[in-house]
Amino acid sequence: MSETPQLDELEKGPWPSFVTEMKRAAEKKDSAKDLINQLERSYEDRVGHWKHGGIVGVKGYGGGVIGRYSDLPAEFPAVSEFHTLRVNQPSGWFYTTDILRQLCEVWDKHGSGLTNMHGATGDIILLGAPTSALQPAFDDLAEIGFDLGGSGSDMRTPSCCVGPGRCEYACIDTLDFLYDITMQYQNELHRPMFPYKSKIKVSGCPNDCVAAVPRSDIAILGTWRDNIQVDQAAVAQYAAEGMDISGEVVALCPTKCMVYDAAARTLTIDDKECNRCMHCLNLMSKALRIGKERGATILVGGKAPIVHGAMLSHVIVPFMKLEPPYTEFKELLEKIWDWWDENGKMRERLGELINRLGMRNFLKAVDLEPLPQMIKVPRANPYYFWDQEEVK
Amino acid sequence: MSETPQLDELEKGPWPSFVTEMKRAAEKKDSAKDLINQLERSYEDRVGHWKHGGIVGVKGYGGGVIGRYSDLPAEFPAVSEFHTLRVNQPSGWFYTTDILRQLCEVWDKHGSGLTNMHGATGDIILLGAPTSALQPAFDDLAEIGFDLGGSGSDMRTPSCCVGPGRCEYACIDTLDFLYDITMQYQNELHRPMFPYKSKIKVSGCPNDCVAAVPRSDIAILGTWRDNIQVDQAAVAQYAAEGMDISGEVVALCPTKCMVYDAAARTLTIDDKECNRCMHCLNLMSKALRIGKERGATILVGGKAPIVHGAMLSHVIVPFMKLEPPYTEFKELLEKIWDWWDENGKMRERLGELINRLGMRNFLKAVDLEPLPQMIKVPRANPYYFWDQEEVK
Amino acid sequence: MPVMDVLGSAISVDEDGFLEDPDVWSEALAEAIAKMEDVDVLTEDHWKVVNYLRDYYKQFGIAPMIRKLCKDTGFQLKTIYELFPSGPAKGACKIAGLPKPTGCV
Amino acid sequence: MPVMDVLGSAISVDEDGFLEDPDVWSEALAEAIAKMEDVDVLTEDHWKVVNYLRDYYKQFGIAPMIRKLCKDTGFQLKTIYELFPSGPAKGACKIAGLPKPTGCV
Amino acid sequence: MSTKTDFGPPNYKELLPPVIEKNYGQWKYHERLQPGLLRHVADSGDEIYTVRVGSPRLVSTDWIKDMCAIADEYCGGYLRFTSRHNLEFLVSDKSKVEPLIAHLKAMGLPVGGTGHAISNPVHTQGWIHCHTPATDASGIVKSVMDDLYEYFVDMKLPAYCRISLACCLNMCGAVHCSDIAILGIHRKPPKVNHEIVQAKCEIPNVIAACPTGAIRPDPKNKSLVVNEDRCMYCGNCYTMCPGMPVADPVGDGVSIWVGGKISSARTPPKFSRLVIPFLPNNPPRWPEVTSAVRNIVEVWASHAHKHERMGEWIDRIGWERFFDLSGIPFEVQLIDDFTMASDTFRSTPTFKW
Amino acid sequence: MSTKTDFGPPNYKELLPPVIEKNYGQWKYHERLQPGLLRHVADSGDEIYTVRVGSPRLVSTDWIKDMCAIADEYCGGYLRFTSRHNLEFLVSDKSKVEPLIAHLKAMGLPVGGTGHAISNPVHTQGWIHCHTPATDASGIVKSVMDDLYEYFVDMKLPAYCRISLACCLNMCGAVHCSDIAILGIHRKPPKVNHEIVQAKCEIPNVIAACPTGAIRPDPKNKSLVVNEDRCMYCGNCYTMCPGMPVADPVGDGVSIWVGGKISSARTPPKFSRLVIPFLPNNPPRWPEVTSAVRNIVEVWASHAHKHERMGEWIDRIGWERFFDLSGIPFEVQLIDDFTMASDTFRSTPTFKW
Ligand code: SRM
Ligand code: SRM
Ligand code: SRM
Ligand code: SRM
Ligand code: SF4
Ligand code: SF4
Ligand code: SF4
Ligand code: SF4
Ligand code: SF4
Ligand code: SF4
Ligand code: SF4
Ligand code: SF4
Repeated sequence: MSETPQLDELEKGPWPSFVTEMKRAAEKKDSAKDLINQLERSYEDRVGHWKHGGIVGVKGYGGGVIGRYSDLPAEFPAVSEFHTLRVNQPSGWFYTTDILRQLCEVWDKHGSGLTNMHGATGDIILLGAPTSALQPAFDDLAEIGFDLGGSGSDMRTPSCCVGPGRCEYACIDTLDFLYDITMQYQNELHRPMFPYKSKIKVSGCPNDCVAAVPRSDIAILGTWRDNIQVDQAAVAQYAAEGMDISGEVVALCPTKCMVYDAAARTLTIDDKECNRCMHCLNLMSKALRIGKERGATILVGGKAPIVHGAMLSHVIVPFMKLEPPYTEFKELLEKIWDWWDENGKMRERLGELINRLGMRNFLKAVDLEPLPQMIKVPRANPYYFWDQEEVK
Repeated sequence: MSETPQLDELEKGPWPSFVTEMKRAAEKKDSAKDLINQLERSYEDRVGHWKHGGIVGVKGYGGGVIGRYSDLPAEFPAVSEFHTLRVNQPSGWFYTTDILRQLCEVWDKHGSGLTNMHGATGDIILLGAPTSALQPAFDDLAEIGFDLGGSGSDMRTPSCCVGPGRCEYACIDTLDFLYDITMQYQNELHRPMFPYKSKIKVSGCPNDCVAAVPRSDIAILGTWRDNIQVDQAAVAQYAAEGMDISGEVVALCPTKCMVYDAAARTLTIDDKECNRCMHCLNLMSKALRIGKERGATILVGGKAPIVHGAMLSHVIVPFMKLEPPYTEFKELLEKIWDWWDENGKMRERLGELINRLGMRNFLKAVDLEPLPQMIKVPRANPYYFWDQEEVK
Repeated sequence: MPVMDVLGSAISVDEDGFLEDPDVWSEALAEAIAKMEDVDVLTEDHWKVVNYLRDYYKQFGIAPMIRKLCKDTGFQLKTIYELFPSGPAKGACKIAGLPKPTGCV
Repeated sequence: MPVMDVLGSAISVDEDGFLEDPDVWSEALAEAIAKMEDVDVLTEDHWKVVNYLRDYYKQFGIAPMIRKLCKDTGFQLKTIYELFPSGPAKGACKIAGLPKPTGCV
Repeated sequence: MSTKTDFGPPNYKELLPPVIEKNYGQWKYHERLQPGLLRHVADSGDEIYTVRVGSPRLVSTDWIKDMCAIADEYCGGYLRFTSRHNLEFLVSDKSKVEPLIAHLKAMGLPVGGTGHAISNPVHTQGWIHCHTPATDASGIVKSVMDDLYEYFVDMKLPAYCRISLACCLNMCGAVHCSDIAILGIHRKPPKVNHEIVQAKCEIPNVIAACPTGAIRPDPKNKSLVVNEDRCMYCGNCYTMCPGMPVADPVGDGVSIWVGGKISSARTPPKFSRLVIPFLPNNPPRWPEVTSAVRNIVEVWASHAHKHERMGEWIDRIGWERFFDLSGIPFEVQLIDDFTMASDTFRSTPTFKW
Repeated sequence: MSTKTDFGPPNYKELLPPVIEKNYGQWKYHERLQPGLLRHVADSGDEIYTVRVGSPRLVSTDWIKDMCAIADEYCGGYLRFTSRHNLEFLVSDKSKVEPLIAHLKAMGLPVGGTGHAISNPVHTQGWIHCHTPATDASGIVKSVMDDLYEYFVDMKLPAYCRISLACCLNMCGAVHCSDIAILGIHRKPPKVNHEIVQAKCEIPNVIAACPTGAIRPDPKNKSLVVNEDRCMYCGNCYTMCPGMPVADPVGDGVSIWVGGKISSARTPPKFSRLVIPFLPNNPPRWPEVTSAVRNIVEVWASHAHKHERMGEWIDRIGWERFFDLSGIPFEVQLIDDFTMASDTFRSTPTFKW
């Protein structure tokens, strides 16, 4: 009889099975085998079997490795040390088979042969190696050109959507921008020295395919400042093909800034009132195209719920041109980090600090003018501060 | 030259002038005259000239009088003591000329001859009398059947809309209900013993003409549970008179539960989806009528911004029949007061206490089941408590 | 500043008759203030309330909430008003020499 | 529980090599731990960091944030990594005998 | 004489006009025949006419008696006040409606305030009778209504527009849900008067009263210290303690809030939102305030759809567009920084330029 | 050997298929030809086909190598992963599209996840590799996707439906803006292990970590005390200190949240909201969870308008109607009681019965 009856159940069914994958790795690696066994135990016990914490790493870096020790090392000795390497993915998760095979080789040599492609932050997660294998694994990764990503109180591995690589909505060059800032801030990525983690995510347009707004301290979203480009012939074509332009497009436009002339089969957009929500472009990508004056909206402060409740990033720069060498962005980023670094308490994310000290202090510190685009609504409470210098 | 050049300016213009009124009173009363003079001084100085606080009253009552002393008693001796009597208005602010004249007589005898008809809570405000006049004034008021209203940490003078007195939308008998509870809770009105003030306001329907939701700790709003009564002949009549029923009524229905058949001139309402916002009834009062199964929605917790920001009252009972002797309501009210009394800190309003201890504790204490009608949205944070008894 | 003539000496009080200087309070003074608040004699029950208020104030720096006063003294609010017709704040606190209450009793 | 063999005696450490009992820390022990963290000799600069960490911990009950460490010792982060190749948390704190940092350095 | 207590207000039943008594709760519909004139019709076919008149609220007994005389002449001695302090003449005899209105107009009284009008501003005491005001109430209301008179006596606005005023953050006018709210504000921290604090204040209560925790005890002095950087001048400490005055001729003034509503018609109640953080106290006519209010009314009136309240209009067009159309500069004070301020921040790149 | 550091990730430029290099940033439009198959057309007229395949995310190197072999055969050796951990084969040669899809299907791989589908659930480590989980991640995801398979390989839903899972309140899956979020929760306060706290914890940090202020110092013991009534089991204290374990076989389980979204299409991003406070950990297949999720998907799918995301649908019909239609009981835990909870209370009598 199988030793892992519960996990075996999870090999059934149409969706590809992680258990099958673990078993494949287990054929070659004891650690993968013990991982299965320990997981089966967790399924029996209904609790995890990892100890608290773990600080391990490679030379010269303060992050990039997550330490993990089994709390049943006697029973599952091959996972008594089972650390994870976070490896910085290439922009947009593009790979050649060549480079991927090299990666597999390194991991087959040093680790469990198990990975997450990818982690929720975007890294390649190399799952499980003993302490002694960490430095050698890193050295071999370096050899094939893969560096570590972030962990701890550093800049976390930034990520971006496919953007200009394969998307007609990309208002900014997400791939290049990501690569550029990743290279520029290698020190911030590898040597934790902030109050807490700092995440950057870059989406080419308001569709936000990389979930920057809810999931990053600093979210960069492409946008445009002029008019949506309308190809009326293509509009007519959609109509001819039977699309319900009034019902599916115009009626769902949140600003009601579109008019469709069903007789003439033309679409008119009052671009001044358009908020660039993408809905119409999403539905009619052949007929509608993003504007020509492109750039990014910068939002900050997004994060998960702990400690004060989840936050979404919020607008601090409605529009910024984003062209190499991205100086304007970098200057802003550094001002933001400086202020946070100077004022943040231990484990206080940027958004929490802004809430604690107030947007006005933040804006002042990073030299930004208050603008109505920064808010959904003005304050409803009368508790606002005056610069006593101004009150004379 | 006039001694009050600034106030004189406020006698000009088409809107009736309070300065003119003060001058009329000043012809008979020194205190009114000194009030004008002190106010002119405030207009010069741009600050008020009343001292802090004041505790005065009449025998047997803990509230109903607001003490006020001039901070320039030497200059304006007639307002050195200038207290306000809050007099409980009749339900719906209905008066006969007879009873009003009697009131005027009492006030001409004992006070400044100035009043607010009415105060923001709803009382008749008799503005300005010296300490020595308070008891005699009260005694004379009692003689003509006017009792004092609330002040301090008591039940404040409740108020209600005109309701069944002159409104086709009244789902409850606001006037009778108000009179009944005012009479029932005379002790709570006159002898402050709560943690802070407690306000009750009663509107006959969701139009909330007495601003119960934002302005009272306990708001009672009429509503119905069955269908809007539609008189199709009257609908057709409106159409015939040129009303744009599609544009003004149907298009603005927030639940989109109405269909207007322009050809047949008939209106159909999917009452299950109607949220009783009143918009259609407001516009077509001849054609649409409130349902027949009437009662009230009870909301609690409304208040002004100090200390934690303004709050609107929120639903705790979606529907309660409200018929004399209003036992169900009174039982609930007493449970609410008891809980608040037991748990409230000094100067903590009901809404603030609910926020501090949590709705679930409140609901439990007052024996109400949680219902989705109580919330706009469920919680977005994962910080919820479990009864450890339930976790076994 | 108004003064109150008590037992021959002039005591400063505010317009509402509350002591300007809480330290001048004495039992005799309390008796004198009481008269002005329609309390002819301070009985044992009155003193129970007055002493409770003074003790509470000494300990917490504030006057108690009325509910607490009732609970701790065992008097119903009705009784408090019988004892002090002008009520716990204007009557009892004043007699007890407390500062003028702003939020509570 | 893993043990570390230092100067002949067995010292309990956790899997990451942090002391199980902070009270057993000594300068000699620090030297021994240092070797395992790729620090051959503890120079004056090393001691400056180690002592700073110990003092800070004694005073506040926590390890300092890195920024504070840099500011207060005058070392740039780069220098800290030169001194302690495995970094301030895994290297310096361990040598200083602090509890395993969870949030900070 | 042993005082009678707890007898309560007069019983409304004795104060209702006969037609109301008869048709109580049996009203069928209403019409707004002209500004200030309502006609309510009962199931029985009976009708009652209401003529609404603006009142300065702060009135003399003489004014009340004047109104009584009119009510006797046209209404059989019945009248009422509204929740916004207007006076309503309740006319049972149709033939008296026109003469009544003529009479009132001749007296110079504003007949109106019904329907899509600007009704009487709810307001408060101000320098007339309160100890914490940052501005006057009646003076501003008079100035504003002189200026907006045309909107009271007509029904030419897109929807209801409720203006309210409160003279300090206590917000007795409960202005927090008004289409336009005028709110008196202080802008300087309290100047602690230690002598008064020592003698007259319940120190723990004062500390607890501060919304931002700006007050700490100063046990040495048996007094209090204000952390001025954390104070936002709400005056709640002064409410609790005469030793913490906040009023100041230069610091005090007026702020303007817009977009609130109370009724649930179409959309639920909304809070008003700050749009102008400060205008100076400039008595007797507060010209900065009257022109700011008029500007807001007019921008709304010329852009909103029919039945669209101020807040509904702004929700449709977006706040950025409101600032654009109104020409009101966007200032940093408008950005929330109280508890959970981030809920008011814009978490999307979808906005208008 | 002196280690090389700070050299960064591979340069994406060297990893792009030639057709992308050539048409970089010059894409004109896309089409969804069938579930899992996208066609992007460039201004130049060039086109690229993308075939999307569901992945278990936790994969062996063998799996990666298998995929590489396929990519070599059909895609010239180019492939990518998506932000939701699907694998995308980038096909430049149109004639290889059909054979590729046939090949993948023959291997049993799910081709789909595009458009109005349920794409791959973003998820986390669970019992596989984390120290704070309240549930497993991969096991639930596998069970849920087995059950919802039909929605991955088809595009028959009204709109996008994003399911995410996080195994504790840290929410590494950032599930807080998902159409359906599955969140592991603890339900018991930490059991303080004083010995560990004394030896291993930075006490001030632990105290500061508690969102509700439930932890006080216990200076006598040099340890900590938890006020259990104020604890809501977030586990943040455990993150800071091994002496505060919260995991428990009975206490731990799963909660369900709905209505969040990330994109700004039509409506701004929204948070997910709690609808089922607790379902037990019932491995290996968590049947309570899979059926709860399916119910929600189906109720939405059968009631929403086209293009209407879960949250948009609920906003239109109201939460009370959501509970009604879904048959999910409304429990007291769903009512907010964190900071500023009152913002989530209903301040209007307008709701549906
Ligand atoms: C591996 C990964 C989950 C996964 O399976 O994909 C992960 C795993 C852990 N996360 Fe995370 N987080 C991961 C992405 C996230 C995300 C999503 C994102 O980045 O988009 C979030 C939410 C976004 C955010 O940062 O707010 C996230 C929010 C957290 C938090 C809460 C942070 C907060 O401010 O609220 C913690 C707690 C902490 O840092 O102490 C945390 C902590 C952790 C720790 C280190 C556990 C701990 O308390 O020390 C987990 C290690 C697990 C392990 O043993 O490997 N993780 N974590 C993700 C990183 C992979 C990668 O590098 O690609
Ligand atoms: C007279 C009146 C304003 C008016 O001109 O109409 C008024 C006047 C005062 N109010 Fe008020 N409030 C008046 C209605 C209100 C309302 C409106 C309402 O009741 O609908 C509110 C907002 C609703 C609410 O209660 O939240 C209101 C919220 C306050 C507050 C803030 C309470 C809070 O919890 O935030 C205070 C401060 C306090 O109680 O210490 C306050 C305090 C005061 C005091 C007693 C000043 C003080 O700090 O001691 C004012 C006395 C002025 C005077 O000298 O006469 N007043 N007060 C209103 C009572 C007249 C009446 O009885 O009819
Ligand atoms: C007399 C009065 C009740 C009372 O007991 O005193 C009253 C009476 C009527 N109200 Fe009102 N409302 C009265 C204060 C209010 C208030 C409270 C306030 O302004 O502080 C509100 C909430 C305002 C807000 O939302 O900010 C109010 C919101 C309404 C509405 C909803 C309007 C909207 O679309 O938002 C209606 C419906 C309508 O008029 O279409 C309404 C409808 C009515 C009707 C038509 C009801 C009826 O059939 O008799 C009455 C005549 C309205 C008119 O003025 O044209 N009444 N009404 C109050 C007159 C105040 C005044 O003098 O101006
Ligand atoms: C490949 C990927 C980007 C990447 O760099 O990896 C991607 C690619 C595309 N997205 Fe996306 N989106 C991707 C994640 C996302 C995410 C992030 C997420 O789910 O975590 C979102 C936000 C989801 C949300 O709101 O919760 C996202 C929201 C959209 C939307 C807006 C949908 C809506 O109506 O709310 C569109 C527009 C559309 O499809 O109509 C879109 C459109 C597209 C288009 C059509 C863009 C284009 O022209 O190429 C791409 C194909 C869509 C498709 O799957 O049919 N993409 N897209 C991601 C694929 C994830 C997956 O494997 O399923
Ligand atoms: S975020 Fe915009 S640009 Fe980026 S992949 Fe999605 S739709 Fe394309
Ligand atoms: S992008 Fe959005 S707002 Fe702009 S026209 Fe299209 S649908 Fe309307
Ligand atoms: S609240 Fe309703 S019932 Fe009362 S007066 Fe207004 S419209 Fe009529
Ligand atoms: S009351 Fe409101 S929701 Fe109901 S049908 Fe009328 S307009 Fe629609
Ligand atoms: S708003 Fe403030 S100043 Fe005005 S009456 Fe009320 S408490 Fe007094
Ligand atoms: S004015 Fe308000 S914020 Fe300032 S100290 Fe006083 S209570 Fe605190
Ligand atoms: S969500 Fe919690 S349990 Fe799951 S990986 Fe993240 S930190 Fe660990
Ligand atoms: S589990 Fe969370 S709420 Fe409970 S004590 Fe720990 S940190 Fe506080």
